[in-house]
Amino acid sequence: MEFSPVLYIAIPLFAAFLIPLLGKVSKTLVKLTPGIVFLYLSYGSILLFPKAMEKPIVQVVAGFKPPFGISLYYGATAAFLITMVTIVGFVIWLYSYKFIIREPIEKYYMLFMMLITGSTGILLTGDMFNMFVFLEITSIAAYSLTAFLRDKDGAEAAFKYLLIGSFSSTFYLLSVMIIYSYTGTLNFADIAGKIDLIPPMAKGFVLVLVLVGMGIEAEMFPLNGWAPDAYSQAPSPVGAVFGGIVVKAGLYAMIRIVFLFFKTPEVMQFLIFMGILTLLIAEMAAMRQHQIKRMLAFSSIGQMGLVIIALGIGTMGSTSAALFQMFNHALIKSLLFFAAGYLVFHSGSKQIEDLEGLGYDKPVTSFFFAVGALAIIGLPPFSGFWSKLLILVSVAKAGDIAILLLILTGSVIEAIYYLRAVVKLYTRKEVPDNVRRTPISGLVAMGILAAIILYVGLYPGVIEKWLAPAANNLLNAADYIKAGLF
Amino acid sequence: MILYILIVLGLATFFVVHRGLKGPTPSDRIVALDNITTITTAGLVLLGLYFDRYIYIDVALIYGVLSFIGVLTLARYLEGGL
Amino acid sequence: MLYYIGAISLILIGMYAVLTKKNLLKIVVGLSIVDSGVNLLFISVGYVKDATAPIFSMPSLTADKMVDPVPQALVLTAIVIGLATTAVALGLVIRLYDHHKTLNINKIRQLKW
Amino acid sequence: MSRFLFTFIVLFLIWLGFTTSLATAELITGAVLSLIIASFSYKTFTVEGLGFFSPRRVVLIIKYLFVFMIALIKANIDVAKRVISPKLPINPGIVEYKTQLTNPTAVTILANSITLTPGTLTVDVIDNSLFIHWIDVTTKDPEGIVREIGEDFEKILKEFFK
Amino acid sequence: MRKAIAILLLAIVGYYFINVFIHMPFGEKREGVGKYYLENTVKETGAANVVTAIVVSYRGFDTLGEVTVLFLAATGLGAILFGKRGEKRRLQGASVIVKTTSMMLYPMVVLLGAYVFVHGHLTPGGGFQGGAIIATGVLLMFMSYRHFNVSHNALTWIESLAGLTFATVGLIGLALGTTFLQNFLPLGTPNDLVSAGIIPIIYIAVGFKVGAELTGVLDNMLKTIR
Amino acid sequence: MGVVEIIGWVIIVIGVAFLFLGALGLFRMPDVYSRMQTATKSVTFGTMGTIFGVGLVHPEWFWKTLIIAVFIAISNPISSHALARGSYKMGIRPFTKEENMDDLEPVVDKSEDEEE
Amino acid sequence: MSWLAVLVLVLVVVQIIAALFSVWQKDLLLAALGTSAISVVLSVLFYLLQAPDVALTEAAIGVALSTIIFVIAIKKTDRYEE
Repeated sequence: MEFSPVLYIAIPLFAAFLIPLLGKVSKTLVKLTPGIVFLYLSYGSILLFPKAMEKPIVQVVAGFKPPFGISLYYGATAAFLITMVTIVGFVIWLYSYKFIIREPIEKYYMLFMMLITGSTGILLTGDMFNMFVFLEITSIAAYSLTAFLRDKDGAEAAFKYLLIGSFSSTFYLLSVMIIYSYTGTLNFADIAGKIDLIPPMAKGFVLVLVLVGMGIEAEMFPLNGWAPDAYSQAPSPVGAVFGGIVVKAGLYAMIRIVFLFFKTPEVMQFLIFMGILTLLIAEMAAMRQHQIKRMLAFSSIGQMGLVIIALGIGTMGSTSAALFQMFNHALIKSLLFFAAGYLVFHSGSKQIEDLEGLGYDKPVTSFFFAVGALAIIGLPPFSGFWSKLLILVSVAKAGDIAILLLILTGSVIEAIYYLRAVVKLYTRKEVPDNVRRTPISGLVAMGILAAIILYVGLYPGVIEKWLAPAANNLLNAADYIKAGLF
Repeated sequence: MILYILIVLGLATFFVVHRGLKGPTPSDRIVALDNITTITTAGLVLLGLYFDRYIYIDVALIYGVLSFIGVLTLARYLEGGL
Repeated sequence: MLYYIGAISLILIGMYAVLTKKNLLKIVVGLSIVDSGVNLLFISVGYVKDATAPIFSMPSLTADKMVDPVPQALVLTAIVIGLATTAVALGLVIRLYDHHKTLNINKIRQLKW
Repeated sequence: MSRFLFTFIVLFLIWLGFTTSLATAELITGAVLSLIIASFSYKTFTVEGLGFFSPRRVVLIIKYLFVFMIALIKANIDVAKRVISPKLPINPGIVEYKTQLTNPTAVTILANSITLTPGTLTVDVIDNSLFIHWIDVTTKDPEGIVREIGEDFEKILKEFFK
Repeated sequence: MRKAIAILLLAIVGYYFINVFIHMPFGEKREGVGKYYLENTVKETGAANVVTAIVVSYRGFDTLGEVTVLFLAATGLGAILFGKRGEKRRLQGASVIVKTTSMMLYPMVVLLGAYVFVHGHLTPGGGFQGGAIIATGVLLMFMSYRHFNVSHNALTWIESLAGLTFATVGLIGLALGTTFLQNFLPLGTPNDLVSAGIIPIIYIAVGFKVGAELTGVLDNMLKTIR
Repeated sequence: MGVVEIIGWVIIVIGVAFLFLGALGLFRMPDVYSRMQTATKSVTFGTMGTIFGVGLVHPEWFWKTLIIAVFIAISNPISSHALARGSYKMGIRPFTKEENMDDLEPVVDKSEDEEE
Repeated sequence: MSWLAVLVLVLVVVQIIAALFSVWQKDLLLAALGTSAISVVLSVLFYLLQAPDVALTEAAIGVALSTIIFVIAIKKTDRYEE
C-alpha cells in the first residue's frame, strides 16, 4: 500500500483506540506503541517528502471531490512541518519512555499521541471546519496533559488554559460561520476564490476572530497568558510538545488563513507590529523569571514573536527564514525542555538558583542544556545561527532598520538570560552526592536532537534547499487554489 | 388552529417561568423546570403536526425520556443521594 | 432576525459571566452558554423560509424546499465537542476544589494570571 | 428463562412501537437488539416472568386502566375547579396510608396511580405505609383514608399479584 | 472595575456582531455546497437523512475527529480524576418507587438509544444521540442503586472495538484502492433500514463507543470522592 | 375530516385546557407540595391528552404517540414523587392548617440510608 | 407578524431570562437549572428552524447530560457562590 497523507491521522487514531486493549496485555506494549507509530510516520513522511516538494498532494477523504468532501492538502510547507513534527514527536516519545513513571501510563501515551496527531491534522487539513475539530483534539489533549501531574498548580494552569482555549475555539467557530454564510463553502481553496463575496465589515470581523482564535494557539502577545503556566506545570515532554509542535501548528494555521484570505499590506504591518510586541515583552518577562521552565516558556513566546515578524515581512527570503526558524526552534526548544526536565528532577527544585553546580555533578545533561542554550541564542556553529542570520538579512533587505534593531535587542536580552542560566549551571559548588541517574533513553533522545542541531549548523544546505519550495507554497495563494480544487 | 393552541402553551409557559424565577425554594424551581419540559414535549408533538413530518415525533419522544432523567437527577440531589 | 438577537445576547451574556464571575463553576456555566449561543447562531444562518428539514422521508419532498443541511451537520459536531470541553472543565474544577477547598478564583490564584 | 423471554417480548413490542414498520430488516434488527438488551437486564427487569401474560391478568390490566382513567378524569376536573375558583379552597396535609400490598412492583404502581390522580401525591414510602400529601384532607381516620384515596386500585392490584 | 472593563469589551464585541449580522440575510436560499448536498445526497450515498449523510459520509473525517475528541475527554477526565475513587460515606438511598421504575425503564431507555443510532440514516438522530441516551439510561441505574456497577473491562472493550471498527472501515476503503472512509457497500433503496452503505455501520460503532465513553465519564465523576 | 379526527381535535383542546389550568395552578398555589399537586398532575394529564389527540388526528402516528403518552404517564409521577421526597428531606414542610398534622414528620429519618 | 413569530419571540425572551437568571443566581444548583432551561428552549428553537437532528442532540446532551454532569460537579464541590 502506498503511503498516503491520510495515514498521518488514521494510524495514530487506530493505535489510540488499540492502546486500552494493549494495556490489558502489558504496559510495555502500551509504551512502545506511540514510538512505533511515530517511527513509521517519519519513515512515510520522508518517503513522501520529495514528491510533496515538487507538487502538492491533495488527498480526498470519503471519495468526494473538494469542495464537497474534506480534502487534505499536503503541500510543501505542510510536508516540511509535518516531517519535522513526526521526527520530533518520535524523539519526545523516546524521552518520555523513562521519564513518565506516573500512572495512568496508558492514558498518558494516548493523550500524548493524540496531542501530536491533532497538530498534524491542523497542518494537514484543507478544510476550515475540519481544522476546528483538530484544534479541539489538540486542545483537549493539552488540557488533560497539563493537569496530568494532578498537583495544585497543574490543575490551575490547565483550567486557565482551558478558559482561554475555549474562547479561542469559539472565536474560530464564529469565523467559520461567517465565512460559510457568505461563501457557502468550507474548503480553504474554494473560500480563497470567493473571499470577495464577504462584505468588508464582516471581512474585518472575520480577520479579528481568526487572529484572536488562532493567536491564542500561536501565543501572540496579549493572548499568551496561558503559555508559561501550562509549559511549566505540564510534565517536561509535554512542555516540549507544546513548544515544539502545538505552537507551530497554531501559527501555521493562522498564517495560512491570513495569507490566503487577507493578504493586504495593513494586515502584514499589523502582524509585524504584534510580532515585535510579542518578542520584546516575552523576552523582558523571561528575564525576570526564577523558574527554569517558565523562563523557557517565555523564551518560546519570544521566538514565536520573531517568527511572526519574519512572516509579516512577507518576502520570499523572510518566509523561508521563518520556516527555518520554526524548524530550529522545534528541535532546540525540545532539547532545552528535555535537559531542563532532568535538571529539575536531579536538583529537586524548579528554581534556577538551585541548579548551581549541577554542571559537574551531571555533566552530560548539563552539556546538552548548554548546547541548546547556545543554539537558541544563535551562536555558530549551531543551527540557530543560520536561521537568525537569515531573518536579519531578510529584514535588512526589506529596509526596515528599526525592526532590525528591535530584533537585535530581543536577541541580546535572550542571550543574557540563557547565559546566566548556563553560568549558574557551571558555578562550582559542593553538591550532595546524587544517586539519581539520567536514563539512557533520555540521553539518547537529547543526543539525537543535539546531533541534528550541530549537523544542520555545520551544513545548513541540507535544510536550506527545501526552504524555497516550502515558502513558495505558503506565499503563493493562486497555486494553492489551483491545487486545492483540482 | 395549531398555532393558537401553541400560543396558549406559550402563555402557560410564562406562568411556569414566573414560578421558576420567583419560587422561594429550589424545589419550586425544579418543579417549574419539570413542567416546562412536559409542556415542551406537548408543544413538540403539536409542532410536528403543524409541520406535518412524522419523523419530528422522534424528537419529542427522546426529549420526554431524557428530561425526565434530568429532573430525577436534580431530585436525587435535593434528597442527598447521588 | 429574532433568532440572531437571541443568539447574540446569549453569547454576550455568557462572555460577561466568564469575564466577571469569580466562581469556577459559574465560569464553566458561562462557557456553556456561549456555546449554546454560537450553535443557535449557526443554525439560524442555515435557515430557509418555508422550507423543511433535510430528510427525504416522504416522496413528496423536494430538494429546493429544504433548509441548508451543512450548518446542522457542523453544529452537531460542535455540540458534542462542547460537551467534551465541559466535562474536562468540570473534572479540573473538582481537582481544584480538592486542593484548595474553595471555588473562588481570587483565593485559588497562585500562578500569576 | 421465563423472565428472559418476558423481557425479550416486552422489548420487542416496544421496538415495534418505535419503528411502526413490519419490514423484515426492521424486525430482525429489533429482535437482535432486544436479545442483547434483554440478556443483561432481564435479572432486574422482572421477577415474575411470563406469568404476566395469563388471561386473568390481562383482564385485570384492562379493568385497572379503566378504573384509573375514570379516577384520573374525575380528579383532574376537581383540581381544575379548585384552581379556577378565586378563593383557592384547599386544605392540605400529609397523611399516612397503610397498604396491605407487599410486592414492590405493586406498591410502585399504587403509588404512581395515587400520584397521577391529582389531589394526592406520594411523598415517601416507608415499609408498607405510603405518606401522601393530600390537597383536601377530609378525614384523619386510617380506614377512611384508604377508602378515599386508593381502595379501588388496591383491590385490583391485590388480585393481580396474588 | 473588572465589570466595567468587561462591559466595555462586550460592548465593542456586541457592536461588531450587530453590524455584521444586521446585513446577514435571514431565511434566504444560498448557493454553495449545501445545495449540492441536497440535490445529490440520495443519489450518492443512499441515505434519506441529508444531515447524517454529511456528518458520516461527506464529512466523515470530522466525525472521526469528533469521536476522538469525546474519547480524549473521557481519557483526560480519567487521568485528571485518577486515584480519587472510593471511600465510604453515608448516602440517602432512593425510594422503592424510584428503584422499581428505574429497573423497568432502564432496558427501554437503552432500547430507545439503540433505535436512535440504528435509524440514524432515516430519522433524526444518530450515533452520538443514541450513545448519549444509552449513557443516560445507565445513569438512571446509578442514581437508583448506589451499588450498581458497570464493568470497566467491558466498557474498555466496547470502546476500543467500536473505535477500531470505525478506523478499520475507513482503512478498508483505502486498502481497496479508493480513499479513506469511502463507501464500499451497495447503497440499497433509500428509506430502507439496510441502505446507505457504510453509514449504518459507522453509526452503530459510534453509538456503542459514545455510549461506553459517556458512561465512563459519568462513572468517573460519580464515584469520585468529594 | 373524519369523526376520529374531530375527536382527536377535541381531545387536543381539552388537553391544552388542562395544561393551561395546571400552569395556572403552579402560579397560584401556596406551597411546593400543592404546586406539585395541581401543576404536575394536570400538566401531565393535559400533555397526555394532547399527544394522544395528535395520534388520533394522524392515525398513522398513533403508535408512537401512544408510546410517548404512556412514557409520560410512567415517568412524570416518578419525578414528582422524587421531588416531593427530596423537598421533604431537605426540610421543606408543607403548608397545612393546625388540625391536619403531618404524619410523616416523626418517621422521616427512618427511610433507608446506604453505604457507598 | 405571524403567530409563529410571536412564539419565537416568547421563546427568545424566555431564553434570555433563563440566561440572565443562571448568571446572576448565587446558588449554583439553580444556575445549572438555568442552563438546562436554556437548552430546553434552544432545542425548541432548533426544532422551529427545521433542524430536528440538532434539536435531538441538544435535547440529549444539553437538557440531560450536561445538566447532570454539572449537578454531579456541584455535589462534589460547593453549592453556593460566595
